[in-house]
Amino acid sequence: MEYNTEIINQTEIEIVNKKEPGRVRKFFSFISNSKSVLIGGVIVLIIIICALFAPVISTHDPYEMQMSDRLLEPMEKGHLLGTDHYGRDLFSRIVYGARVSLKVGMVSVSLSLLIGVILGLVAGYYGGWLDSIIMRIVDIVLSFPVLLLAIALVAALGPGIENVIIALGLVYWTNYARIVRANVMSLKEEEFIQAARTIGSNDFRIIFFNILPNCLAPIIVVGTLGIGIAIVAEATLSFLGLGIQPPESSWGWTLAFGMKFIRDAPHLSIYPGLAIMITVLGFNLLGDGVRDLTDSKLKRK
Amino acid sequence: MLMKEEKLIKQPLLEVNNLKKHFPITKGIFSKEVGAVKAVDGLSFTINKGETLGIVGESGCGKSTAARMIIRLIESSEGSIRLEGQEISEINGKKLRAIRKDIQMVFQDPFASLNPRWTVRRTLLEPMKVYGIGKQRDREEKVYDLLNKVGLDESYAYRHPHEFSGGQRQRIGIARALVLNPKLIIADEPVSALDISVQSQVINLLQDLQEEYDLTYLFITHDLSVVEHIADRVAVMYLGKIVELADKEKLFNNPLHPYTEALISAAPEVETENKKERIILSGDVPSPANPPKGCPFHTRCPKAMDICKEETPKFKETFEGQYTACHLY
Amino acid sequence: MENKVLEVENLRTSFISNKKTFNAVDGVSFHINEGETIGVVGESGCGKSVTSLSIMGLIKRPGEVNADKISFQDNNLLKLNKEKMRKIRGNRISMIFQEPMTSLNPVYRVGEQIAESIRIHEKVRSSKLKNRVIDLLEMVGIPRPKEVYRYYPHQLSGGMRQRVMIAIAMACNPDLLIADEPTTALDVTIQAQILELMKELQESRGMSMMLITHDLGVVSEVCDRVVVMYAGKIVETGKVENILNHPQHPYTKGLIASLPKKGQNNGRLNYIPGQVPSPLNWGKGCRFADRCTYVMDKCLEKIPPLLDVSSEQQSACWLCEEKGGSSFANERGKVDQATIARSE
Amino acid sequence: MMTFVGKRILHLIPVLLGISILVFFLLHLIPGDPAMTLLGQEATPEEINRLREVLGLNEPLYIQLLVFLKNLALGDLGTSIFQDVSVLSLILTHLPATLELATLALLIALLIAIPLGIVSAVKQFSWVDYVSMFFAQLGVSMPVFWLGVLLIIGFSVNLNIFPSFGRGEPLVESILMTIQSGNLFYIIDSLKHLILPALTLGVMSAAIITRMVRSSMLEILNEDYVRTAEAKGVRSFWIIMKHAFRNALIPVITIVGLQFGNLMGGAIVTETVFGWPGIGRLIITAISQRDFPVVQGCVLAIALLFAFINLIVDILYAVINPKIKSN
Amino acid sequence: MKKRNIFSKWLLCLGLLVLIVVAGCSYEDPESESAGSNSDQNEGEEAGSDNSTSNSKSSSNSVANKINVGLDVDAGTMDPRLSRDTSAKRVVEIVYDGLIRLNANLEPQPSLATDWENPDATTWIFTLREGVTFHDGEPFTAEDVKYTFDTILDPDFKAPYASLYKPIDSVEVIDETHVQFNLKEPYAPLLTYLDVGIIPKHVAEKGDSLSSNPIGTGPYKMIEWKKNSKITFEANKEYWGGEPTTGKIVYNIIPDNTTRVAALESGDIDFVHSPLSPQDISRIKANKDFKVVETQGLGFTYLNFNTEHEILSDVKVRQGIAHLINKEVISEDIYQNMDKPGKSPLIPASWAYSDEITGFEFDKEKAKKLFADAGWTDTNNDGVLDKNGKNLSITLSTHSEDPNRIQIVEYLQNVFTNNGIETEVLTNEWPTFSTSLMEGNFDIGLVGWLNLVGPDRSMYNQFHSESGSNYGGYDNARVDELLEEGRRVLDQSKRTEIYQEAAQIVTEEVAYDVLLYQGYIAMYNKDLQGFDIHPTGSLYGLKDAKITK
Repeated sequence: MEYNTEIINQTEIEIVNKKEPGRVRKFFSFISNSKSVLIGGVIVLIIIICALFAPVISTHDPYEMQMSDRLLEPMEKGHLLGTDHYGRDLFSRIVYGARVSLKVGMVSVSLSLLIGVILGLVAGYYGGWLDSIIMRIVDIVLSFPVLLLAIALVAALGPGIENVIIALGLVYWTNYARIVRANVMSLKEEEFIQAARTIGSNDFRIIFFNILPNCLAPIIVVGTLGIGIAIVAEATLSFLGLGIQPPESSWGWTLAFGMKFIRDAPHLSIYPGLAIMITVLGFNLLGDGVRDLTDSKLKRK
Repeated sequence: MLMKEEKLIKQPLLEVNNLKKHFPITKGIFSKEVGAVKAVDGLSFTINKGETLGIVGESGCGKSTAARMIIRLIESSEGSIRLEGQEISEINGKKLRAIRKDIQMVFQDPFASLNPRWTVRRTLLEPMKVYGIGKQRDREEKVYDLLNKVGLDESYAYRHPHEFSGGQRQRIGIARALVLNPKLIIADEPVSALDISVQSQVINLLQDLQEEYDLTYLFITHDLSVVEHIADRVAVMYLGKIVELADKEKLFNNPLHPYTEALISAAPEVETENKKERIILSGDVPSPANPPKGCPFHTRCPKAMDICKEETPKFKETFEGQYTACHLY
Repeated sequence: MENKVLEVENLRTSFISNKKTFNAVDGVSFHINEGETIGVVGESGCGKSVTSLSIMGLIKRPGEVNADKISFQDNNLLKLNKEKMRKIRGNRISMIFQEPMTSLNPVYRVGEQIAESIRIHEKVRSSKLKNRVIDLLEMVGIPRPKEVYRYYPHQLSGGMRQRVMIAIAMACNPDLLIADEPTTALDVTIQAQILELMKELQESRGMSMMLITHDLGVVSEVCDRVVVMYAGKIVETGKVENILNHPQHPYTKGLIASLPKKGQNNGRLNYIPGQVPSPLNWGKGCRFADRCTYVMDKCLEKIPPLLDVSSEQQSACWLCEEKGGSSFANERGKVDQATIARSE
Repeated sequence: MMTFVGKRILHLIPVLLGISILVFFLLHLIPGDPAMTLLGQEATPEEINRLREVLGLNEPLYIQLLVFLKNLALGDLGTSIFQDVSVLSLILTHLPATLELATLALLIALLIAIPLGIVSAVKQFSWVDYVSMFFAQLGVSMPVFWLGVLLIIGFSVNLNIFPSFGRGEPLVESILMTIQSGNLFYIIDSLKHLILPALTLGVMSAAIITRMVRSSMLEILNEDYVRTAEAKGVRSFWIIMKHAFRNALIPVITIVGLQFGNLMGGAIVTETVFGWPGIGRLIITAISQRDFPVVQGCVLAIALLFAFINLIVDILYAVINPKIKSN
Repeated sequence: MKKRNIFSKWLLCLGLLVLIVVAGCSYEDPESESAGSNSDQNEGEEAGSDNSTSNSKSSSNSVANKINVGLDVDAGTMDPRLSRDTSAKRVVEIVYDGLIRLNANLEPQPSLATDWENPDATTWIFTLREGVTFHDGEPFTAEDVKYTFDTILDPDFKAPYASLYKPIDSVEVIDETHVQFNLKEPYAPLLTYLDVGIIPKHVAEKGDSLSSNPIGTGPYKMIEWKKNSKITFEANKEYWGGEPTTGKIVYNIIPDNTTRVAALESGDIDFVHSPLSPQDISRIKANKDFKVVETQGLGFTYLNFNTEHEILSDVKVRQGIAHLINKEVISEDIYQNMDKPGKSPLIPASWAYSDEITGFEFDKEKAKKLFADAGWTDTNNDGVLDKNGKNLSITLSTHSEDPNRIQIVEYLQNVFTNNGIETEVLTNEWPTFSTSLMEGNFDIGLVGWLNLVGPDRSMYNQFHSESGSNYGGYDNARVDELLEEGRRVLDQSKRTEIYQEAAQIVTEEVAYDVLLYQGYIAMYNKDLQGFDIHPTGSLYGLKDAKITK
C-alpha cells in the first residue's frame, strides 16, 4: 500500500533528524530488524569462526589415526562426537571440515558470480545479438542436468578440491546470469539509469556504478542460496567418489564415507549431515533476511 | 538560413524538424517486419533561448518519446534535431558526450530517477566526475552550492533518496540537471508525481532557476494548469503529432484545434461559480500502431467533417504565431 | 431532514511500523446522507484511503480499526461478523479504486469478473446473468459490450477498465459507492468522461457516493459536501461552495491557494511550506501547526476540535474559536519562503 | 501460438548443436578412452590401438566431431561401445523410467508444496508458516543420497512397507494391466516401487516450490485486484484459490519447469541409491566406461526433453497468463 | 458458481468410475500365484519327490519357485566370448556351458567335453557330450566349438581375453563329437581357460546378436533383460545335467552396496555376494535370518610399484615401504576380515600356493634402516626423509569407485607420512586411473586382480617384462624365464616349484606388495538351501538350490 511505505519513508526522515547514528549502529539496527538475518548471521558467523580457529576449537588432531579407537560412540573416551573408521576424532574433523566446505561453497559461488554477473550484465545491458549468444550459452549449460556437468568437469579436470570448486563454479553460473540479466533489463529502463546517460556516463560507469550495486540484493540472495547448493553438491560428488583427495576432508566427504557405516555407527553420517544442514540453513536465512530488509528499505512497493 | 532567424530577436536554441520514431512490429518465426508503432510522427518546433516551451498531451501521445529522442536516450527514426544550429541527431562518441552537457533532463518520478544506493552528494558529484570537471574541492563546493540553490540543507548531502520526501527528491533531481550548466533542460512531467502543495514549491523553484541561470525549458506535462503557468509557448500533441502550437495566451484564450479546446475544457476547475460547459470527448485515443486514416483526431472530434477521414490536415500557421493542423482553418 | 446512509464517529485506525503503533486515521467523524456525494480531500498520507478501507472492513492485520460508531443504514458495521460484512461488501456498499490497471484480475475475462460480483450476492440463472452483465457494460458506456465481455483486462484501455470497475461496483445496485481516487490515473479527457458517468449514475440511482481525491477540481465538479483531511484528522468540512470559496482552516486555504490559476501567469505560486508530519511524530497540538503561518501557542498545546463556522461548515482551527466566523475568509494563505533560498 | 512454437524450435537448433559440441569436447578432455576400458586391464597396447582404429578414435578430433555431427544430422545416435545395442534403444528403455520417476517426484513435490506454500503465505508469521519454512529449508539442505538411504532403512528394512530398490512394471503398463485383469496388484506394486525414490527426489523440489508459492502468493495477496475481490464480497477461500492462486501460479510454473533440470540431476543419485533403471544411471555408467556415443546420445535426449518441457511450460504459462495468450 | 458445479459433477463421475474399477479389482500377486501353480506342476512331474508331498500337505512349507539375486552392475554383453564384467560372467555361467567347468578347487571338470587327452604337448583332443541341445532346440555339435574359438582368435572380433588363447594355432573338427586344439607351443594353463561358453554357430552366423539374446546349453534360459534393472532366467527343463530345482532366477541390479544389503534384509532379494561393504557383513552374520558363507576368492589387492620411478626404482626403498605396511590392520579394521592379509601373488585358492613365501613384516625400524641404506635420511629435521636435498615423496593412487581402497590409501598415507615419506593421494575414476597405470604414469598404484584361476593368470601378464599388464615396468630375466617355462611344462608339481620361485623373487623385489587376498562372501536368506559357494563367484550352483519356507 502506497500509504504505509510513505509513512515508513517519512518515519525514517524523522528518526534521522533526531540523531545521526553511526554506520555500525545503523548496521546493527538494520540486522536486529530481521530475525532471519540474526539467526542466519549467527550460524554463519559460528561456522566461519570454526573454520578460522579450527586448530583452537578442535579437541584432537583431525588427521591422527588411532585404529584401536575405531568407531567410538559420541562422548566415548573424550571424543565429543565419537570417532570415525580410523579412530580419528569426529568433532575435530567436522571443525576442520568447515574450512573445506566453506571454501567450496564460497569460492565456487564467487567464481559462478564472477562469470554469471559479468555475462548477465553484458547480456542485459547491451541486448541484441550479444544477449542472444550469451543466453544461448546459458540454455546450453542449463540443458544439462547440473550434476552431470559437474561430474564430467571433475572427471576432466581431475580430482582435488580446487577442481571441484572450478567445476561447481563453471556449472552454477547460469542462474546468476539469468537473474542479473533480468534485473539489468528492468533496471536499464529505470529513470535513474537514463539519468546517468543524460549526464554523459559511459557504459562502463553505468553498468558497474549504477546498475550493479542495484542488482546486489538479488545477487546476495541467490549467492547465499548458492553457497548451500554448492556445499550439498560437493557432498553428492563425494558420494559418487569424485572430489576431495585425502587427507583433506569436507563435510560432504565425511558424510559420504559415514554413509558406509550408517547402520553400525550412524553418528558418522548424522553429524556431518547436520553440519551441512545447519550451514545451508544459516546461509539461506541470511540471504532471505537480507533480501527482505533491502527490499523494504530501498523499494517503494 | 541564419539570415532569416536573425530578423527575430529571439535566437533559436533547439530546432526540431520532422522528427519521427517508429517502433517496428514483427510477426512470424523469422520476425518479419509487418508494421510500425508511430510513437512520434513528424514533429517540428523551435525553442528559443531563455524560453519555456510546454508540450501537452495525454499519455501515449509521444511527448516523452520526443523528449528522449532530443536528449538522445533513444535514436530517432527520421528527422533532424539541431542545438544551436548543430545537428545532433546522428553524432556519437565524444561529440555526443560534449553535447550531452548542454541538454539535461528532469524526470517525472523523482524516486525512480535517483540511484537508490547513492547519497545525494554522490549523485551530484557524478556528472563532474564523468566530465572530469574541476578538482575534488571545487566539485564539493559546487554540490553544496547547488543544494542551497534548490533549497536543501547541506546536512542532507550524505543521505540516500529513500530518506527524503517526494518534493525534496525532485529538488535533488533538479540539482543534478544543473550540475553541468546546461543550456536546455527537458523537464518530463516534473511535478505530476507530487502533492499539490509541493507541486507549487517545485514549479516556483524551476522558475527561479530559469531566471538565475538563463535556462531554456522544454516542459512536458499533461496538466494544463501547470503549463499555463510556466510556459511561454505551448504545443499540443495528439497521436505522435503536434496539433496546435501557439503562444500561451493565444492557445488558452482562443484554442483553434477542437482537441485543444476539449482538453482545456475537460480539466476540472475549482471555480464553483460560472462553471463553463464542458466538452466531453467520446471514446479512447486510437492505438499508435494503427492510427486512423486522415486526421488522427477525427474519430473523437465533435466537429469532424468528411475530409477529415480522408486527408491528413497540414500543420500551418493559422494566425500569426498560432499553428494548427486542422481542416477547419 | 435527510437520512444518513453512513455515519462514522471517532474512527481510529492503527498500524504498526518498526514496532511502534500509530493511528493513521485518528478520530474521524462524518456522515453521508442518502443520495449525497461527499468528497474526501487531502494530500497523500493524510489517511483518506485508510478511512475508506476501514469502513469497508478491508484493513488487514496487524492494522486495527476502532470507532465509537460506524453505522451503515441500520447495521453497525463494527459489530457485524465477517460473513455478514462480506454480504454487505459489493452488495450494499461497493468500492472502486485508483489504479484501473491493477485493480482487475488479469487472468479472468472482464465479463466473468462482473458476473462474479452478482453471483456472490444474488441467485441468478447463468443465462440471465450474462445478459445482466452485458447490460451493465452498456450502462457504463462500453461500446460493443458483447465483445468486451470476452476481453481480458489488458486488452482494454485505462478508461475502459475504470468503466469495468464501475460496472462491478454497480452490479448489485449499491446504496453507497466509495470511489478512491477513481480518476487520478487517467488522462484529462478520460477523467472528464468517467466523472460524468459517475455523476450520471449517482443521480439516476439516487445512490450515495464517497469520493476520495486529492484534486480539488474534481471535488468541485462532482461533490455536494467535502471533508478535508490532514494528518489523520478532519480539518475542515462543509458544503463544497463554502469550502472552496471561503476556506477557514489555514491548510484548506493553502491548498486552494497553491493551485495554479488563470491570471496568475508567470508569477510565483503560493504553497504551503514544509511537509506532512509522520504519524509517529504527531505532537499533542495541532498537526498543521509547524506549517501554519498563523500558529499560536495554543496550537502547540491542544488539538483543535471541529468548530462550527456556520451551520454548514466546520473547521478544526483555534482561529475559528477566537475570531469566530469568517473574519479572514478572503485572506489568501500567506506565502512563507523561509525554506527556500532564491534570488529575487 | 504456432509462431511461438516455431521460434522455439528454431532456437533449439543452435542449442542442440552447442550441446553436442560441448559434450563431445568435454568427453574427449576426460582421460581414458573406451578402447582401454573395453579391453580391460590385461589388454596389450597393440590390441588397444587396433580397437581404437575400429572405433575411429585415432582420427583427428575435428574429423571425429564432424562424423558425429553428420550421423546426428541423419538421426543416427550411434551404437553403444559396451553394449551391442543402438544408443537410441538404450535411451528408449531408460528414459521412460526416469520420466516416470521425475513426474511422480514432481507430483509429490507439488502436492506438498502448493498447500504448504499457500497456507504459509495466508498465515504469514504464524507457526504454520515458520514450521513449513523450516522444512522447506531442510529440504534444500539435505543431500539426496542421505535422504534416500535413510528412507530405505526406515521404510524398507525396519518397517518393510516399501521395496528397497528397483522398478515394478512401468506405471503406464501396470495401469493397463490392472484395467485388463482387474487385479490391483500391478498398479500398487508399481506405485510401491516408485514411492520412496520419488519422495527422495521430490523433497528438494518440494522445498524450492514451497518457497516460491509462498513468496508469489504473498506478493499477489497484496495486489489491487485481490482487494477488489474483497470489496466485491468474495469469500476469503475463493479469494485465495481463485483470485490469488491462479495468478501466483504464473511464476511458479516457470520454477516448476526449471525444477525438471534439478530432478534430472537428482535422478542420477536417486537412481544409483535405489537401483532405478533410468537414464541418469545409464549416463553415469557410460561416463565411467567412456562410452561416448551413449553419453552424447543421452545428454542430447535430456536436452531435447528439457527443451520440450520448457516449451510446455511456456505454453501453460500462456494459457494461464492471458496477456501472452492474446499477443 | 457455474464453473464449480461443472467441476464437482466431473469429480463425482470420476470418483464413481474409480470406485467401480476398484470394486471390480482384486489384489493378488499374480506372480506368486502362477509360481505356486507352476511349482505344483513341477513337483507333480517329478513324481515321488519328497517336496511334492510335503508341499501339498501344508501351504506354509511351500517352495518359492524363484530366487532373487542382487548384483552390483548390469551385464554389458551376454556373449560369452565378449563378456568382461562380472555380471556378464554370472549370466554366462548359468546360460552357457564351457568345454570344462572349474570346481571349487579350480580343477577342470567335464562339462560339454566329457573327456580330453593330449597326445603331445601341443595337441588337445576333446570328446564332446552327446545329446545336448541349445535352448532353441538345435543340437550342440563340434562345429560350435570350433566356431566359438575361431571367432575368439579372430583379431577383428575384439574378444577381450583373446590373449589367453593366443598359443592356440587352430581348432579342428575331427568328427561330430571330437575336436582337436593345435597349439603353437606347449601351453599348460589352456585347460583352465576352456570354461568359456560355447555358442551356437547357427545363431551367430545368422547375424543374430548373442549379446542381448544369449542362447546356450546351460541350466537356465534368459527370458527377459530389463537393462539396468533385472535379468530373468527360466529353468532349462532339457538340461543335460538334470532339470534345475528352481524355476526362475532373477538377477536384480542394485548398484549401491548399502541398498543391496538393505534389500536382502528387507526380504526383497534372497542372495547377495561380493563385492560387499565389510561393515555389513558382521551385522548380517549376527542376524539369524541370514546365512553368511565365506571362502577364499580368486583375487588379490596389491600395491603396484613403478620400478621405473626415479625413487622407487631402488629396491631398498620399495622394501622399506613394504615394511611400513601393516596388512593385519588393513584386513581387520578396514576389511573387517572380509579379505585376509596377502603374502605373494600366489593365492591360497591355487594349487601353487605356498605359505612360505611372505612379504615384509610391519616394522618401522627396519624400514628406516632400509631407507637409510638407500641414502634417505631426515637431514633437515622436518620429519621428511631426504637425499641430495630432495624429499622422499611419492604419490599413492587408486580408483575412486571402491571406498575400501580409498580407505587403504588414506590409511597408508597416514602411516607413510608419519614415517618420513611425503605422500600424496590421487584417486581418479577407473578409466583415468587405469590409463595412467597402463601408461606407466604412476608411483604406487593400489589395484586388484580378479579371476586368477591359475598361477599363470596371476603372474605371466603381470611380471613378464614383455607383458602388457606389467605396468610397473618390472624387468627380471630370471622371472621371465620361469614364467615362460611355467607355460611349457605340463607337470603340476614342477609348475608349482617354478611359480613359487618366481613368486619368491617378485615378492622379495617388491614389484607388487600383495596386501590382501580377496575373500569371496555370499549372504543369503536362511531359507535358501542347497547352494554351494564357489570361489569364482559362479552362480552355477543355484541350479541345485531352492528356497523353502
